[in-house]
Amino acid sequence: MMDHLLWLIPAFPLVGFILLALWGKHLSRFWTAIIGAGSVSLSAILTLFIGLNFLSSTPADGHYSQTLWTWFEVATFIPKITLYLDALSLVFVFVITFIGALIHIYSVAFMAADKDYARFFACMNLFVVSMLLLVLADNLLLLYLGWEGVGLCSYLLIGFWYENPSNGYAARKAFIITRIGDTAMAIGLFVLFYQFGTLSIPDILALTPTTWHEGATITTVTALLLLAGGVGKSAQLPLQTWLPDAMAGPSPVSALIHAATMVTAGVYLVARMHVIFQLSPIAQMVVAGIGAATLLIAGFSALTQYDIKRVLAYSTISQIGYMFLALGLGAWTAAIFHFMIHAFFKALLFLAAGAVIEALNHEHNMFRMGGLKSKLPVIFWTFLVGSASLAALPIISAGFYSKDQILWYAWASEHGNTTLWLIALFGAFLTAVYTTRMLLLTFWGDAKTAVSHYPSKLMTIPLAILAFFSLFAGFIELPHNFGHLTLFSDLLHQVLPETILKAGIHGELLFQLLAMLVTFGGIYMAYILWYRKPQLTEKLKQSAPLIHLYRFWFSGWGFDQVYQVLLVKPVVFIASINKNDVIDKFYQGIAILMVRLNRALSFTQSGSLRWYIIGLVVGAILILSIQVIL
Amino acid sequence: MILVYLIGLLMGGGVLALLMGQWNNSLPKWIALCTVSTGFILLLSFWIDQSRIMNTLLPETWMMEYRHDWISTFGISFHLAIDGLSLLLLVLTFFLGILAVLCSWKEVKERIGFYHFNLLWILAGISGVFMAMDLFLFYFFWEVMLIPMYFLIGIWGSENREYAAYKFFIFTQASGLLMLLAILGIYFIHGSNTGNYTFNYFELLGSDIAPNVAFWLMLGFMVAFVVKLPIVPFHSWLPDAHSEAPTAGSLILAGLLLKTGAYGILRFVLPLFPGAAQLVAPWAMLLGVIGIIYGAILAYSQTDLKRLIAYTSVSHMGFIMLGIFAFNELALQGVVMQLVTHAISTGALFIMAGMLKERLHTRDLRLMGGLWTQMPQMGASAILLAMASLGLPGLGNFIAEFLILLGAFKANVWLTILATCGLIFSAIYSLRLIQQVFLGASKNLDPIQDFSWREITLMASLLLSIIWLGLYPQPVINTVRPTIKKLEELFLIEKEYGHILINNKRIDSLPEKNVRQVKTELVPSNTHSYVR
Amino acid sequence: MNTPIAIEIVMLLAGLLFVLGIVGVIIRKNIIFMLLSVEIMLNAAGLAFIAAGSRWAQPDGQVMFIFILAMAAAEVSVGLALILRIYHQHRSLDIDKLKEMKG
Amino acid sequence: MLGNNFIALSPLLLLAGSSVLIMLLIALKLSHRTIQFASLFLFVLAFSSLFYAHDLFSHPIEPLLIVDRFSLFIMGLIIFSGLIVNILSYIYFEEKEESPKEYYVLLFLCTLGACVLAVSKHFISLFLGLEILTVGLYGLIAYLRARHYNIEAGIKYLILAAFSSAFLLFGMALIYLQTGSMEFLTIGQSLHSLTSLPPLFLTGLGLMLVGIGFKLAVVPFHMWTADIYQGAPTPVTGFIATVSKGGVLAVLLRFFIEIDGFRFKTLMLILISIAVVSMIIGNLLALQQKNVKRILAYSSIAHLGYLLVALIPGSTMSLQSVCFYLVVYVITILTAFGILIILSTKENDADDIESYKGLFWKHPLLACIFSVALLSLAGIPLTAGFVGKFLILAANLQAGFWLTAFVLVISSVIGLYYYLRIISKMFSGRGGVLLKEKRAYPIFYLISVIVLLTLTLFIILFGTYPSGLMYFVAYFQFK
Repeated sequence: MMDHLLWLIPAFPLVGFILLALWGKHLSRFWTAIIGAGSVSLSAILTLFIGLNFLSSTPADGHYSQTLWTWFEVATFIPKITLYLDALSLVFVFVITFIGALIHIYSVAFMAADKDYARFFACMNLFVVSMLLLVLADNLLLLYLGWEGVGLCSYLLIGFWYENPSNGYAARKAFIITRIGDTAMAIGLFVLFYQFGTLSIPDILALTPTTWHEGATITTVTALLLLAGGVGKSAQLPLQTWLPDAMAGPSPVSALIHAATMVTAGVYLVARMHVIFQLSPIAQMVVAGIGAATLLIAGFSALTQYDIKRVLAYSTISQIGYMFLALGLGAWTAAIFHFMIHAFFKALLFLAAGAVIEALNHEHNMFRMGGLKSKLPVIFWTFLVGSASLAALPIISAGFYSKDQILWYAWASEHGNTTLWLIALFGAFLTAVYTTRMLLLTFWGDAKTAVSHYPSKLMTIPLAILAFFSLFAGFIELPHNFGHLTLFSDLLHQVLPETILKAGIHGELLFQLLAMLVTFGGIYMAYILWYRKPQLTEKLKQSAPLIHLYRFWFSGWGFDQVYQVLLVKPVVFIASINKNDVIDKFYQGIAILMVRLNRALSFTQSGSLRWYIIGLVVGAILILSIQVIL
Repeated sequence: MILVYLIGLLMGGGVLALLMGQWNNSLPKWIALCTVSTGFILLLSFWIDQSRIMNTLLPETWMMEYRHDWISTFGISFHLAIDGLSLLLLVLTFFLGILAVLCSWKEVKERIGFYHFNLLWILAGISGVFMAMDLFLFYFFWEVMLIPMYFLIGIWGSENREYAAYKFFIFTQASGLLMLLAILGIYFIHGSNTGNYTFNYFELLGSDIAPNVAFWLMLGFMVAFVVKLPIVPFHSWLPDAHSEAPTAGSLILAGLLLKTGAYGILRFVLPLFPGAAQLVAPWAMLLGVIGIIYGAILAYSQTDLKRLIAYTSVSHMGFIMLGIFAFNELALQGVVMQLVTHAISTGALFIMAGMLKERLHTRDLRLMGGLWTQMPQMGASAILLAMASLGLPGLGNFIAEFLILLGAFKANVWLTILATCGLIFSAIYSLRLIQQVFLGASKNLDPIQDFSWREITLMASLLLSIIWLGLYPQPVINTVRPTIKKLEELFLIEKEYGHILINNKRIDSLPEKNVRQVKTELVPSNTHSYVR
Repeated sequence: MNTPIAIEIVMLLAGLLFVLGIVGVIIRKNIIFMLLSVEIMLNAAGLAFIAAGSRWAQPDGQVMFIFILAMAAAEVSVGLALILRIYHQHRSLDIDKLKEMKG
Repeated sequence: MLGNNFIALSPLLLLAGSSVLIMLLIALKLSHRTIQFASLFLFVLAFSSLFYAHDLFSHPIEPLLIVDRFSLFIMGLIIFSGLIVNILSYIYFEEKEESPKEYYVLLFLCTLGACVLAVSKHFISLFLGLEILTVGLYGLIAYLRARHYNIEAGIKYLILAAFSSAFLLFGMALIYLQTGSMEFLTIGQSLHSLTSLPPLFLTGLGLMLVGIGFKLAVVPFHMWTADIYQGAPTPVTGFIATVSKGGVLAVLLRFFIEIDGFRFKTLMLILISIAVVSMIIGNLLALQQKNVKRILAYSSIAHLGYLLVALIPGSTMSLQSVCFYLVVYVITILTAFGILIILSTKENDADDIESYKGLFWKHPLLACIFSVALLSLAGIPLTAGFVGKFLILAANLQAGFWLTAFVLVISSVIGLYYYLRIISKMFSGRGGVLLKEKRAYPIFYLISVIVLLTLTLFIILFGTYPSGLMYFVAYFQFK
């Protein structure tokens, strides 16, 4: 019975989008807000309803599905518009609609002064639709629709304040870089189609183990192609460079799209297609490697940023790196768990940061903030909660439970090893450092900029709700030596396989203690460097090797520059020298040749009779000589 | 008879518009609108009628036929027939025809009668091309559409119109004459083989041509079609013609004229010379891929709005070439989808360029920017169209390109991968277009009108069709399925045949026989019962 | 009867005259002399006809010669009239001055 | 027998008589208008006598002439052209300073000469016909004797024509020397047993080709064309382009078929190269020309190239295509020159391309007629020129002459440019220098326009429904 309501989840925001897109200009702000935020809220309520139903009476085959219509039918290729809800997509749908609704409500107040109010909500609604389609898609083509749709919305929203060309540049950068991944993914779809004759996800997953052998080249290639799509969307190495720039969009956008949902689409894709990855150890390794490298690189970069949103952006990249690491380790549920927790606290952090930025009259620079602890208490407390969760403050924060799980699996799972574990641990340390740094710079110390706005209730209530979840959502999944609660992984094990541990591993407690230690160490270090002895930091920054390192980290490890030189410049150069089309020159050459010939021949038409007679005689001689020769 | 009426209607309407234009300026518009709309309604009702049959029973390939002797000494007849492909393209022709009339409603201010005369005669020529089943007649219509197009560009174009008009005319005429040679070649070869001298398409289908001769004849046909499409080394007329033509001219050029090239390959090159087509397929696909990337890079570098759009056409037409020579149902269906969706999306972009020109009096991208503020409706439509052009799922172009690539992937993996990379480039130029025109700081401080009601109608019809095609393209696919199936069957057998041919071995009698059999199946079996 | 002259010699003479005429037309600038040279060519042709006629012992060659004479006369008369006009207009008979139309 | 001879020769006799009659009428000091109408009547009479003569099937008048279907067809075409030129002449000459009356005498004589060419089957008649035509043309070209261009053109034509006639005659003499006959058929018979041609004959043929080539204005004997076309009065130009070329082409065709020249490779090679070079150079020369009369001159060089190409395969279809194309060419070129005549003023012939600017917006009808004519010359479908070219290509491909067909295609693409140039001038912005309607002679203006319109309709008719003309041509085809 619930099957039939499935379509309503994306339908509400779709209707919202259509209404706002067509009549947004004529609607009052009030109604715009009602439609924009209301439609997503309705979806959220419906999702809760359906989700509860799903949890209480899980269908026998583990999923709800609803076919709306056959998209098209060519030869044997018959993709359908079918929605498919199982435990994995339920988690995602829940996060999307629930956090989406909160962010929409927040935006009602946050965007209140913006002239393009309706456009904002239209785009946001469209984003929610696309994202829902992405996670609800029954086949890869429909998933691809959602996949590209979210890309479009991301583009539209990053460049929301279009008057500034640099926003437009950031938007295009985001779209094009993710498009590179998407293209690889499209090729992956072609391979899958010719291997399985279908793009239906359940069919492919069912057929894969019987069709492909473990470690076969085709498996690896396909897995890597899909991964490339995920890497692009999720801003992982080497396609991560777009995300920091994407912060040009309004803060709710950063919260919804570039933290909570869209950027985790890659995680969803890999988790969804886990059967393929499981069959390819190489691909698994690559996933883990990418995750590890990304979390480290982004962590260092986050350490050096002064723009509060860029810190959060790098931290997002880093946290998604953890998720990829988990996926690569085969810790599927851990990855999804971290995704959910991350969605809560990162949305919270972005929204809070947005509130701060708005309060300080669009000041992004953390070094010009400070002392906001007392002035914006609600923001401060919620931000503190979010930061605690991000830094994985032991026991009390949800982030601890999700991250600790990954750290543990980095060591203990079948694919885990010391290197990965050390990287993850060091990443946790970095996270603690930059989180504390951000917190200290923003809320402690002297006030450097006056507060001009105070957040309204519509903004603080969502923050509070998110803060609640950031603290307590972790308790649904507790380590087995500490409560041993597995509500979340039990749910997901309907879809995702259990993580296989190495034989005979003990001492989880030791690792947990180590993780705690690292976290506290990080916090302390940040406390020293940016609160107790900021002059030491300055001195360190000025010292010769460190300043280069600092700049290197600050610029995101030089990826942008490398791409600029290797890819952008050559293409632009070729385009600019060939603006007038060399091939056209060839045809113009023919035309010029004709004109030259014409001139030369016109010269023979001199008007002189004697010349004509000579011509005649020459002609006669030619004819006679042809006859003689032949 | 409907087929003849359609052409007659357009030609008659054109003459009437010309005459009425002498004493009234608004009459020709209405005449043209009525004429094209009548044709559109006729065709649409026929299509809906047919689609019922399509869904119920196994559809017949040929739906309607009309034949009348013309120059009987040469075996030339006035022979029209339509199958799904023709029908679809005819519907498209009349649809875009209506839009062409509407979009020049205000743009054209002088010589209105003659303008609409030309417009309707172009449409007549194009319709003729899509219906002609006699090679001579086909060539005849092929050329008939040129002259009015030449006038349209040459008289109502912008600054550099004469150059563009010459270039357009000479390119197409040169390639067309080569095709004429090939047509005559096949005519005489068939005639001397069978003693039956005829230009009848269906009879020529069964003709036996020595492989090396077939190769050259096929090249003759290909040149004409490839220039029209256009594929990269032959594309250089297109940016000039597109950018100088008036809006309706660009619309028809991009929407219809280019499609005649693809139609020609599907209708003539593949069925007449399957073996030779098989031989050149890798090269043709390569050219297609080069076109995709080359066109995209050039599109990126343009500063003239219409030139930019024109080069995107070059890029998109590369997909068509790629798809056609993949010879499988997926790709061919994709090609047909691409024909339709490209016509709509690029046509709409050209209409938009025309609207911008009307308002800003320039096509230079460097002089635009920030127009969103004043024209959010147009900006939103532009984004949708740019997304269509870069192949965003949910819009028709995506299905077209995806099917083409999916089909081509089977035929040639590496070329398809290269072609897929074209999708990245298409994103680059499409977004640049949007950025340059609508985003950024506003450079124009004069107040500019957003869409008028006429323009909204125009755009909405195009945008809705593109969304419709993106979400439920099945009617289109069903309509052309019989035609595509037949083509594919031809090549399933031809594959062995071509293979043997490449190895220069004696052709076994068995596959050849199969080829003949399939070829004759392309001929209407009991068309007479279907003649209406 | 006179001893018949070998036909080749007559033809050679005719050919020589013909070439002479061509050369005359080419090198002369004065229109009258050009006309004269053309007459020489025509007469060369006439001579050839007579020689050919005598070879086949037919009157046709001579008939043709008479026609040629008549035609040459007509041509010269028209030609001279034109030359008069030219002199009237240009005060010169130099053919190289008549180059108003070209290109 | 004698009666039949008269019947067969009635067109020639009528034409000859007409010239005398007109001379007498002039002596009576009748007005231009009367003379115009009288000559019109006489042309019509001559034309209708063709139908009378038509009843005879292949009637030879030994040893000079033969009246068969083909010659009737060519004569018909020639007299028809003469008739059209005659009608169009009035408005051209009426406003000129010269008394136009004697013009008509010459017109009849020239037409007579061309007709004699059409029926001749003997060197003597060939020569006679050619000279009647040529000498008459001297007078016609230099008719406006006060004008520099006319005189210059006249003397150029005179010297060159006489010069080329000398070649022709010398060539004939050589052939006569070789074969002992001046009759085409007998010459052909004497070559019958030979597989290759004797050198004397070849030389003779080569020299004859120079003479014929000059008259046809094919490369390399083409250089006079533009000057004469430009210098001569426009109706005369039209006359040269149609009548004189038609007659010469007819006799060339007859001669070639009688001696069966298609057997000899050398000869064909020469013809092919002349044709190919004519097509290309003719079109190239016209490319940037600014004088419309010169453009038409160069285009006629190319068109004669096309006609030669049509002749080359020597098959039935090729002969039909020659005839078809000739008809089309004559009608088209007459239409084009008709427009020039109508637009000419007392001082200026309308030959500057700039003066056509914006013609369409002032005289849409005239511009449309001219456009159709130009498009037909360019060989664009819907016009007769296309069908003509199509037939030529078909004839060539049928016989496997791919190269010539290919060159034809390429050169007509080159040619397209200058036709389009004139057309786009006419359709471009308003402006234009002269070109005013001839209000002074409304009746003749009207008649001329109607005639041109009729011709245009024929162009379109033959372009869309060529079957009729094809049957006609096949019926009157040689042998």
